[in-house]
Amino acid sequence: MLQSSWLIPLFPLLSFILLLILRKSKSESTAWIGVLLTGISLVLSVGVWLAVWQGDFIKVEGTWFQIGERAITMGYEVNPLNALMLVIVSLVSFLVHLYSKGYMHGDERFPVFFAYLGLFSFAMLGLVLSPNLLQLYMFWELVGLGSFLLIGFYYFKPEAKAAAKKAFVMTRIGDVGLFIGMVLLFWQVGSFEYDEIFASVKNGDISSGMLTLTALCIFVGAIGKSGQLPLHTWLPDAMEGPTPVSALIHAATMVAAGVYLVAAMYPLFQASETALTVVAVVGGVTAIFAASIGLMQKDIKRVLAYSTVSQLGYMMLALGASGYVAGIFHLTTHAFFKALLFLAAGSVIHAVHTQNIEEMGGLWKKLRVTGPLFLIGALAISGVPLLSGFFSKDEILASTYADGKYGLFWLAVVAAFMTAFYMFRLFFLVFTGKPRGDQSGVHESPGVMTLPMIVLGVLAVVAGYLNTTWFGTFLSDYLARGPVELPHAEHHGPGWIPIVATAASLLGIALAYLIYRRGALSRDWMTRSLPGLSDVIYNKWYVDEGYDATFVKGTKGLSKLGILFDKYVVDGLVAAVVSGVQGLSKIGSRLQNGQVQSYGTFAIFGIVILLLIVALTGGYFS
Amino acid sequence: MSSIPLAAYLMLALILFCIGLFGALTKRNAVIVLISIELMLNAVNINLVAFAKYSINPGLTGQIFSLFTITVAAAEAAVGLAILIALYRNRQTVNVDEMDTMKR
Amino acid sequence: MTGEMIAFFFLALTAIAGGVLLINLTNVVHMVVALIFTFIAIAGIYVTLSAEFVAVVQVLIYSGAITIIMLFGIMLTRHQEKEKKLPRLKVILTGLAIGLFFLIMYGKIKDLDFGQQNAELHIDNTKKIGIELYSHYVIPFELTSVLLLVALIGSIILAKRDDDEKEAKK
Amino acid sequence: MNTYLLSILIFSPLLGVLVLLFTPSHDEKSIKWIGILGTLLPLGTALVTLSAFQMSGEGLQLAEKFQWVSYEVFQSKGDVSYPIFYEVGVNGLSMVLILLTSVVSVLAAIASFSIKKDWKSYFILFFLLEIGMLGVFAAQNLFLFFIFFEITLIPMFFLIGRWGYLEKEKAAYSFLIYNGVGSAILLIAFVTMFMKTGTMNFEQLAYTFSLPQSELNQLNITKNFKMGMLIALLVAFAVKLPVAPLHSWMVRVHVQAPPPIVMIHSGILLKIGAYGLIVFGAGLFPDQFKSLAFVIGLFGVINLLYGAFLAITQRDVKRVLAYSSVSHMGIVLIGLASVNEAGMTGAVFQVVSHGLISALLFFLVGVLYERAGSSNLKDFGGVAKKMPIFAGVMLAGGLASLGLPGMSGFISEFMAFLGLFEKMPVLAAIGTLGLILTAVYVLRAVLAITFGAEKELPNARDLSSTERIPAFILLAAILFIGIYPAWLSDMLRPTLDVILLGLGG
Repeated sequence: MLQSSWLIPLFPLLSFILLLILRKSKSESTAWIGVLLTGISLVLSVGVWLAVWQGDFIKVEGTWFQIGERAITMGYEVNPLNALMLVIVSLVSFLVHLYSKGYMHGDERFPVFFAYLGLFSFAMLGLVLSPNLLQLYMFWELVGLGSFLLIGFYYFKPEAKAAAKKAFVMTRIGDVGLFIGMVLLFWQVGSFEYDEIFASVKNGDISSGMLTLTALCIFVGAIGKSGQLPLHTWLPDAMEGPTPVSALIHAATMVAAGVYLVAAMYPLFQASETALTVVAVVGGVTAIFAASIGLMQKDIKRVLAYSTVSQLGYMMLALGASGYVAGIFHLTTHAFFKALLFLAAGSVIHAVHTQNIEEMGGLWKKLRVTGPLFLIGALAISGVPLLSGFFSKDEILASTYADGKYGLFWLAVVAAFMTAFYMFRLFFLVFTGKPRGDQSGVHESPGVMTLPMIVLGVLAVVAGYLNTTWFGTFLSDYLARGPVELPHAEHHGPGWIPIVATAASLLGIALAYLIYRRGALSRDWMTRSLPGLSDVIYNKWYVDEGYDATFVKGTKGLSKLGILFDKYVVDGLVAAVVSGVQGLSKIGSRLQNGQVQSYGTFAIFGIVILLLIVALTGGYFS
Repeated sequence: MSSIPLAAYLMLALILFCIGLFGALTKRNAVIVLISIELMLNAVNINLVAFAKYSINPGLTGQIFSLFTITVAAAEAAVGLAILIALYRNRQTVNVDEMDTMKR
Repeated sequence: MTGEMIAFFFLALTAIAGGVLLINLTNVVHMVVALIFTFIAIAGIYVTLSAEFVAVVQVLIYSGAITIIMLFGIMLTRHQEKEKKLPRLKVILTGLAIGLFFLIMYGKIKDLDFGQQNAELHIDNTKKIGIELYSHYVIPFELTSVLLLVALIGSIILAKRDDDEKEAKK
Repeated sequence: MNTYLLSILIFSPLLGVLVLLFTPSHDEKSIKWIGILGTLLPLGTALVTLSAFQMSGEGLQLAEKFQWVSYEVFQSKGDVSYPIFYEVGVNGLSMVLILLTSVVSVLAAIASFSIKKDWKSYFILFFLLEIGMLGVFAAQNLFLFFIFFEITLIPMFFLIGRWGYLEKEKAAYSFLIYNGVGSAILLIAFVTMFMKTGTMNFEQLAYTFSLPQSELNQLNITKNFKMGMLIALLVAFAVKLPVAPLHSWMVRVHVQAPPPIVMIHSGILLKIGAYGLIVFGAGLFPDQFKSLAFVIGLFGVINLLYGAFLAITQRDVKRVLAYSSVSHMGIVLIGLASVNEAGMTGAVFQVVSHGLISALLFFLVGVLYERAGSSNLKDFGGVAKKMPIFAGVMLAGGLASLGLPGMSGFISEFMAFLGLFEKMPVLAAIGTLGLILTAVYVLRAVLAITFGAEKELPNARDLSSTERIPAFILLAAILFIGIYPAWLSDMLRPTLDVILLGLGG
């Protein structure tokens, strides 16, 4: 089973190639090619996962090319961490393929969409299977390409074009960080292999300053991909893509790649206390920052997008606070419930053809399947007990507390409260109350769309039992078999932590209920009481505007300056030389007055000068 | 044996050459310019003849060469004058500084 | 001071005086006449250099033929009697260059002496030249005749009025 | 057969010239076909050469050597004769570049279908240009190198000046003048080296210059002399490459020359600069090259960033690509400056990769210009709707240009930076800013054309089947090198090893 794990990414690649060839086909059954091929990948992934669960690992590598004596290798590796990722990715990918069959119905470029999905799945699976940093980096960029293509799928929309460009460039900034970190590590270790890097970290071959530097550089890559502060702005904009794409890429898989990267390189981070602290702080701040923006957004997908950013912040916080298992655990559960939420949101959008929550309302009765599933997702993400989110979030809080990062702990609690609030604000506004828009012709989505949602709904409920103090810590036992040495045995904070977390989320739900269902509190009480703050939050803390004013304008300004420099200094110098030569030649041509006597005079001058030289130097013969 | 040193002849030739050159470059009348050139040729001839007498390998070569030079000078004078007359017929002038067709 | 020396100085002075007059006279005809003195003086110089034949040729060609041609040339072309002077600056510059040239050459030749003389040059000078011309130098000599012929025809054609021109004038 | 293989290869385009001379000049169709067939001949010969070439073989292969010119010099010791040979040969590096030349030439000839006038003289000049390019890479002595180097200039001048766009004459003159100055410096350097050493052969020169200083003193070669020679060579090739302050001619040429010629120019001619830097700079004066490495690296980073910054706000897609060439040539310099295996390999990879990528992109721009009569970004939008294949290839080319893994651009960027990070990490870190900027300007230009609201194009046809051939071949080559770089790196390694041995790295 494990030997054939290299096949897993190839099936989606095949799907990409086949569908690209069939791109002109009008038949929507082309989707089945994609579904089938990712289905095979899923089956294989599950098989691999089961094998790993039994304790088999594999690492196969071959030389890709050589630089001098150093061989750059390519291959594949299966360990507990990436086997888990394989399953998550191929599962979500498979479900999204299925869902898209319904969602993309009637689109002109139907096969192309599935081709892009295939490309993305290929890249993501390849990323997960990579045994070394370089290969990871390559797939890392290809994943970005897939994301770029899918965000820009509606290429004729200027917003989609801008969003695709922004996503690519912003993640590229992070990628460059990863690139620098990777190359620096290479010159320290002499290899891109994880094993060798970890070995030299362990042996203390790398100075601590260099360790911190490389870890931080690599973390910059994770920041870019996972939409952490300050490179988060592309992720909400990425919602311009079709909704299944948002579920696949911008909720469950690609954005989690940053978390995966930090987890995969965990020994490096562990070796540097500073790096871990930075990870934790960035994660914690992002969690609350994005959650605060989520409170005020009006676009259903944007709310979910900020929620994703916030949840990814949680994962980073966990990893930074030595909660390795907690981070991975949350990654897993989040993949399920966030994908579910996005697919449900897609189903809503599919039904009402708008993304503005102000124009929805009262959809509970019309969307009999979507509604409850959305509720499950919302409950799960809010951390209501017994659903998956509760367990993973609890573990994150516990590990943060145990790591002594109390400030971040309370930030996380507040973020949990906010999460619950905005999720239920969304729920109540969309599904309850009176319809606020035109809802004629609203109907439930077809079976190909609801089926994946149901699967995810089930998983969103049960995934939490992978790792609980009550039934057993399967996940942490499983991950402990991997190459990464788990930090100090899973800490279980004081017993009051779950209670605080539950209280925070219930409080959030209650507040949302009071405001948006009951109307007990005026909806705009916050806007009225704190106009300045709410304005800032509504405008996403003006981060985009800030970037625009500084980096974008700055770059453009520099560019304009460069053009002026090019025009006036570089070309000016050339022009100066040219006019100098022209002036000289003008003088020369004035001497050509056509009079033989003048020419003779010049000739005499020339002879005299030559003779002078000969007379003074003694000439050739003397 | 002559008592006059070689340098004396060479000096005379040099002076005449310089006078001829000056005349050729500064006179405006084309005829005078031609004649100045003849003077320069004459100065050269003096050199040739002088070297025929005062030299390491004495012989008649210098004198014979001066004869050739004189012949060529005569031919040159004839052709030069012919050109001059043709030019005069076209331009009604023999002033050298008005002859600047080379410029165009 | 030998008589030879006296003769040389006299001839040299005449030649230079002729040249200086050429530069300084204003009348064109006078200039040419001044130059006749120079040419004849140069012929004398040739004699002191034991080149009797060349001296005779010099008198014949220069003092005779060329000067006469030049005089004809002057008379055939209308010109201002008074030679107009060129811009002073140009004259000075040219003079300066030539002066410099003179000085350099002077420095180089003033002490030149090979210490040998050809004492037998004057014996049968004309005969020896004749023998040489018809033996060793026969090809250049014949070429000279071609050159003269070409020059003759060339000058005639150049100086001849074009027939078309004549008709046009009529 | 193999004895004269290289000479046959170099002069094989002459056959095309010969046939063209007997073709009536109004017969457009057969001239164009002869043009394509005529470039196929060198390609075929190049492939034969490749098969005769031993991949792992060290040193020169398929060498030919005949005495050509000889002259004696009068010296006090007696007459010394200086023979000049006709000598050609290939090593891994030149083999790669010869292949690149022959492939790009064929594709440019196919792209020349869009040429509108004077096909006959166009293709004759085109063939002469190809002879020059092939010869430059095969030449094994300075004299021959210089002659072929000059042969490329003259046809290029006419090709730009006669078949270009609006300001073609100006572009042609600035091309000629800049390159003329470069050649003059080159000539002076070559002659000086010849004077001092009495040989023009690359290997002998390298051997002579590597002698210990005590022996060099007898030849009157000092350290300063070597440094001076190196700087002269660097300046000469910097004009060709071009390096930042000397780039304006290249931008002008890229904007004004006809697209097939720009394919050749940016695909191959610019690479002569890089080739020269490697063979003459690093190959002949390794110690001095090493001491100048920082300056070269600095110029590389300046080139990279300067080109990128200027490309960001250009309005004409051709100018964007021109500045992107400036920027990408910076990566070549960065690779060279790192003076290690990774960097050197990266530089050569970048040479090949940029050759393919820029050929592809300029080809597409040519197609676009033919359709719309404009290359201003403002005039385009949503081209993907009417021309999906075009848009796809364009996007792929753009992504290759910004260094997407799986395409050749990534390998070269990666290796060049890998090299530089070992020697000058800070400079390299500043240089990585260029990677971000590259993404910005490439996406801006490509997306402005293909994405967005559709704008009216008078003549929007997708790529025709003749146009698809070059586009797909180039794309396939880009992907091939990107996925299987070992093919290229194995071929290059023996050659680069020799150079690196001299550099002591």
